[in-house]
Amino acid sequence: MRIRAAALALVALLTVPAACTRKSAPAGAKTPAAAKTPVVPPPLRYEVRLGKVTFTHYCQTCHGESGAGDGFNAFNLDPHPRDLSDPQFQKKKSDAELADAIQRGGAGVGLSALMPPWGHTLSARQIDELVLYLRTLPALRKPST
Amino acid sequence: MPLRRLFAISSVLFLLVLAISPAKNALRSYRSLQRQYRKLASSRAHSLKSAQGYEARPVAIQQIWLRDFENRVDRCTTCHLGVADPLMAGAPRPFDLHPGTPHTPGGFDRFGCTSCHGGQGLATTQPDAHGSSVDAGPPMTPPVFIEAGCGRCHLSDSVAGAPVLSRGRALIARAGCYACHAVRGQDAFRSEAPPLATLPLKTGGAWVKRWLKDPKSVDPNATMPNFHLTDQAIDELSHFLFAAQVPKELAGRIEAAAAEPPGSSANGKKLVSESRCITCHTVEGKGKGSAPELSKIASTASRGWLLAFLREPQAFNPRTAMPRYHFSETESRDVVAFLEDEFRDFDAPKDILEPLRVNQSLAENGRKLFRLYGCFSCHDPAGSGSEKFGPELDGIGDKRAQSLDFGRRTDLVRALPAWLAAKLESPRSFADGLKMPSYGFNADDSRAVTTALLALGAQGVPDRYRYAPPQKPALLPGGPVGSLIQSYRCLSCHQIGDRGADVSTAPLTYEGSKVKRDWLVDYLVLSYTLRPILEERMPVLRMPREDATQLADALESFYVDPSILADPFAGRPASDADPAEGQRLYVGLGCRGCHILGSSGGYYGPPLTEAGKRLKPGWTYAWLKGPQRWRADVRCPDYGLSDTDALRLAAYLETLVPVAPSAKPEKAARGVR
Amino acid sequence: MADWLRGSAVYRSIVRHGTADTNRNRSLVIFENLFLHVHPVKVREKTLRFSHTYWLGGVTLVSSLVLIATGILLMFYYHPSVPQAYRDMKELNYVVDNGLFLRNLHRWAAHLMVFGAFLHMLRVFYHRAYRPPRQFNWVVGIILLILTLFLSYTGYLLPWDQLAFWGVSVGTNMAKEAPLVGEGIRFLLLGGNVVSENALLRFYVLHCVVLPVALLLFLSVHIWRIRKDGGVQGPPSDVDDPRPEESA
Amino acid sequence: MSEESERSPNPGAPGTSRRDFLTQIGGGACAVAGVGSLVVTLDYLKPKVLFEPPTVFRAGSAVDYPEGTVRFNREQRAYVIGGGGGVFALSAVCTHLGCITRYLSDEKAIACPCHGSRFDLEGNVVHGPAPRPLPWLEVTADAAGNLVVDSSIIIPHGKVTRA
Amino acid sequence: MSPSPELHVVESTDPLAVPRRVALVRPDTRPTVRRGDERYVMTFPHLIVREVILFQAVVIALSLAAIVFDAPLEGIANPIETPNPAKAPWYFLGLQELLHYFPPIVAGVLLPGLVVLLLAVIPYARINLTAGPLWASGGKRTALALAAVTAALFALFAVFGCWPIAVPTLLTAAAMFAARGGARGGRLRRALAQVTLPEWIMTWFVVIATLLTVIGTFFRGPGWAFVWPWSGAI
Repeated sequence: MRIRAAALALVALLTVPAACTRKSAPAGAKTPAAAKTPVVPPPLRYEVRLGKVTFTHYCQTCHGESGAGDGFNAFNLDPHPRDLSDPQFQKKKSDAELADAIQRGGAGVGLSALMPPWGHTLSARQIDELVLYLRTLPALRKPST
Repeated sequence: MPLRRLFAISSVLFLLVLAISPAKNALRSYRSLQRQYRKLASSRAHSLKSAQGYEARPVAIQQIWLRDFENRVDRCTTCHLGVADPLMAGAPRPFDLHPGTPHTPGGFDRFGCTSCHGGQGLATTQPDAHGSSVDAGPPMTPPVFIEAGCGRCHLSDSVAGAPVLSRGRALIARAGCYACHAVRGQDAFRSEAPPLATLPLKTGGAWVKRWLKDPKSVDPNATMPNFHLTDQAIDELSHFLFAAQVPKELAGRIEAAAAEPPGSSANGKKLVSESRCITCHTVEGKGKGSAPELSKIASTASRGWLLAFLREPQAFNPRTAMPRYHFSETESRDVVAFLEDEFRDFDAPKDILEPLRVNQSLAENGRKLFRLYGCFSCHDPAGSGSEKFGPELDGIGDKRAQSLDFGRRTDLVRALPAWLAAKLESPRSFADGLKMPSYGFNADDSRAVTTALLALGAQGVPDRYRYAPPQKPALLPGGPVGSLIQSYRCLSCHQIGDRGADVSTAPLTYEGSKVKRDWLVDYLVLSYTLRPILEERMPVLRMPREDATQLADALESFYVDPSILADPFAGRPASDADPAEGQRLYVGLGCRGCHILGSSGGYYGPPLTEAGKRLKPGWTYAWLKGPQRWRADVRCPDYGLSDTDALRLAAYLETLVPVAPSAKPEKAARGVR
Repeated sequence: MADWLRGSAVYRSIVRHGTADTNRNRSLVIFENLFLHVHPVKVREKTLRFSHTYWLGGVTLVSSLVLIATGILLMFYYHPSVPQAYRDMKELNYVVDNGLFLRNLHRWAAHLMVFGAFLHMLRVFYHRAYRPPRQFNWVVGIILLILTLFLSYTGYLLPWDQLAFWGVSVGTNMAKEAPLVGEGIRFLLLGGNVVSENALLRFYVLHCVVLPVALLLFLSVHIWRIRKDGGVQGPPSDVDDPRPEESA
Repeated sequence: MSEESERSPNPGAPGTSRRDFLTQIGGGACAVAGVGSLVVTLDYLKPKVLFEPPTVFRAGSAVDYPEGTVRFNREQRAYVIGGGGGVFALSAVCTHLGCITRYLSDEKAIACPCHGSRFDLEGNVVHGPAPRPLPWLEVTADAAGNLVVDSSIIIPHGKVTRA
Repeated sequence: MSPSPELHVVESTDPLAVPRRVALVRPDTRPTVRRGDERYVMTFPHLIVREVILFQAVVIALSLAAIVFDAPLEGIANPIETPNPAKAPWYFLGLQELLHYFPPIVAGVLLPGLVVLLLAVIPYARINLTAGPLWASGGKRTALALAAVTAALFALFAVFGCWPIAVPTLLTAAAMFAARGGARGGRLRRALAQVTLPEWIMTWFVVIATLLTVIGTFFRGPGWAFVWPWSGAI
């Protein structure tokens, strides 16, 4: 008799959490998915991906991961690195101007010399890819603000 | 039916049926695509003449014939007509311009299409060319694995511009796949796994059983995979391992060390932090290194073993990356005392280090299991003979899906990448009796490894297409200098030529041309932080001064680069090169953005406060003329300086000597955090 | 137009009789034509019935004609050398206009010919058409059957794909088991000990020259004998049919 | 089909025209099928892709061809010659019967081994059975002086390319 | 053949032949006796047009097959990678199936050689020429011999485990016994009763050959193991 009672209790114990999980699982599965969707950035084109690699390697230390000018080396720099994800700034500058600034550096375009010229380090194609990537930065910025 | 009517009907049918094939042929899809392309391109053309040129193009099969590249024929351009035409940038799919890569658009006539993308170049129908139909030729490589194509020709471990492939190759090497699987060019591979001879004196039966159950749960840095052993198999293997004969000499050392009096934990803490163990080891997950996790080391290894190991690691594992620290007897006792006090698994059972009492019959079964699972491949490679334990991996990238054994995995897509990914994720799920262990790769790792595997083609590409970066000769002297380099394991972090690991940013190949000898001696005796942002720092090896001098002399005389001038100023005093102008350049170029000089400057490059004491002017000059020549991915930009300017800067840096050569190490020694 | 054509000297030098509207001209059609000449001018009406022969010999013959025509065309694009042979299959498939159709036609016609020859043999057996005076033609038929099998088998290797290679490997290994001569035959057939480029060339020559010539030779004998032995032979109830006269 | 109609074809019988019509349809269809097969066969025999060496080849840089340099390109059967203040290319195929000529460096002449024709370095016939001079091939040079020869285009004699 | 063969006198049984004729024939020649007014037709167009239609029909059928089904083409031959199963062309699969049961010398050489030889001698064997129904001559001895041969053959094939031959052997023998005395039975049995011994043997052979070929083609998977055709392992 006692054995049977124990078995019943055991069965009850096992079924209760099972029932709970069955109920909660779909709901739980739904919410993170719904929350996630806007965060996932759109897949980048091949050239843009290459640009991103270049950005991460050479620019991120000062301009920061999102281009906001908050790289870990930025606090040393005066003037502060440019916020590249600023839509206003992006609107103002043409692709050629951006490429020129990368190529000749701050000093070359009459700005701070702390932005070095990359024309001897990066190929013209890499710079073009970089510009393409820079153009995607404002879009990436939105969800965080 | 009257004969004549039958004849008429059958003749007409005959005509109709015979006409089907020519009709089908006339309606092949590439023809209409080419007509569409003509229309699209001529509408996009900038001039009437070029539009007419497009209109006049005949409808015909296009092909790229690469006689010297495996006699490849790629007809992809029959439909993908705009791949090399800048006019077609952004056009709809089959007609769009190929994205720019190192080999495109300039290299179509050298590389074709299938060399990177796979698929069947000979085909002129989409399902067959893309390999999407069941019994078509080889399928295209899915875009996520596209770097597999790079790996067919680029044979080096690390391929610039192919990060996934490079990572995959590194993971394969680290996981020790080559120990069991033969791969062309990897015959010399040896796993770093330790020999197991001293195991009975190192640890206890409970620990070994835990480890065999799942190495990664014991140490997240473990390279040993999970063999999914049954409890009985674990038991038998443990008995086999504890039945091993410990070499007398080592056993003596361990026992003697165990008998030594305990040291001072406080001093040990200081020493550990100075020694920068976390350059290689992690402590509770902190640190970038991949050497064993230290936070529970005292519950892994006995005190005697730890002490003996610390004093001469290479005696225990000749392939270990661990350098020999020249701690004094007392100091090493202090270090171990600290480890015993702090780095202990307090949840572990008391008897975790109790040796196992060996049962001979279980041990005998264990010996069979040791062979059965190929444990010898990593732990005792000498005993494995020349035969590799697992099937060879050469050509796996060209395996056709039909020839793969999917076994029970009916859930998988019948394609090679899916098969490989599933093999890596749960190798035993295909059939019973499989032996391959699982490595716990995450999705990214698995993708990288799959990419590297897909790069292993059945045949090597022709020599003309094979590319390995030029081999940098590695000068490894024998004699006393060689044994110093060996015992300090310089190659665990530094590169010499192409040998050694890439942990340090300072390869030793031309170190003699780069730094001044006297500085180097001091640095070797008591190293300090050069680059504040790096976590991997030169450990304080407690090197005796005579060792340091000997090493510095050897570097000074052997490890030089002839293209670095010993004296860039051509015999004149450095001040002639106008260091004041150099200082102005230093400011004008914005060097301070990255380099610390005195009390200000960026936090990125190495500090230049005492550049004059450290660096040889010839090196400074050579570096300024093109940093990327010395380290391809260095972030220091190439300013395109003229010779004069570079010389001026070098002269300026030569003037930077520390005012008061005070002891820096206190500030730098941050060691374990 | 048609009348003018028929009236021209050239047409009349080729077709030496008038339109087939009289029995004389109909006879002339048979007399004057090399290829129709194997037929008698008149045939027994009974032999035209489907159940008489099921047209199985005819089906086999037509398949062989289709095979010869398509085979010659395929030879234009085929190189019997090792990587190229397989690639030529792909070329037929993807580049050559109607190439795949011809290859398919060749393949299915080959199967039909083997199948048709088997059925034809069975039909002849059950109709007891092997009886004298047809016993010789029966033997010729058996030879033709074997030739057909060999033709089909040698052609099997030519695409040089996995199916071909292993089919032939398995087949030649069966031949190896013959006592005394087996090894030798296999060595001769393959031009070596393994299926290699030599084997491909040998199979090619056998398939395209030696066996077709032999087949045509025996086929001529076979068809000529049918005529000489009194036309096609039907089911056993016809056993006692009279021997037809050659001409009415 | 009855026995009588076969023996005495009767032009006035009602079945005749229909039978002729059927015969014509059958015969016509066969004829169309025959002619069509012939056309399709001819189309089949026409190769759709070619595996021939390209007629355009790179001949190095103009600086490699000082006055009097003669280089023979075996695969393209052409000489690339520095002369006349620039570079030009000559076909190496003898205009007589198509043998491949040889350049005799000590005599500064091009000779055909088959029937003894001789040409000077501009391709003109010096003597021998050759009826015409060796044709000149188109040479183009880009800004950097890299030469490209197209052996499928024949240009008039004397049109030297200057880099 | 003996130089002076014995002559038999045979009466023509044809009731239409008036007056009755007597023909002298040798036992190995078939009497061809005119049976009366056979209907003859002109070869052209009757036979020729039929032949053309036959040609067209075969070409139409083949063309349709060629359009609908592509000839198989697998990967390029790879001497290292044996597909599993490695199969010969379909007309050899019966042989390959035999190889599965018998030693190679028997299955690869002896049996096929024997079959070809038997086929070739068919028209020269007396039993084929006389061609009487199997049970024509009473038959106790025939029945005994038949049972003995069947038992022997069945035992032989059963020893080798070759059921695709052993079972049809039994079935054929059963059919043969069923034909015994069938002259008074239904239509089927009457027809069976007319079947001669060579025809029984040929039928037996055809059934076996077909069965072996079908098994080899459709029922053999990796390792020449028996599989169902719909399991997708062929």
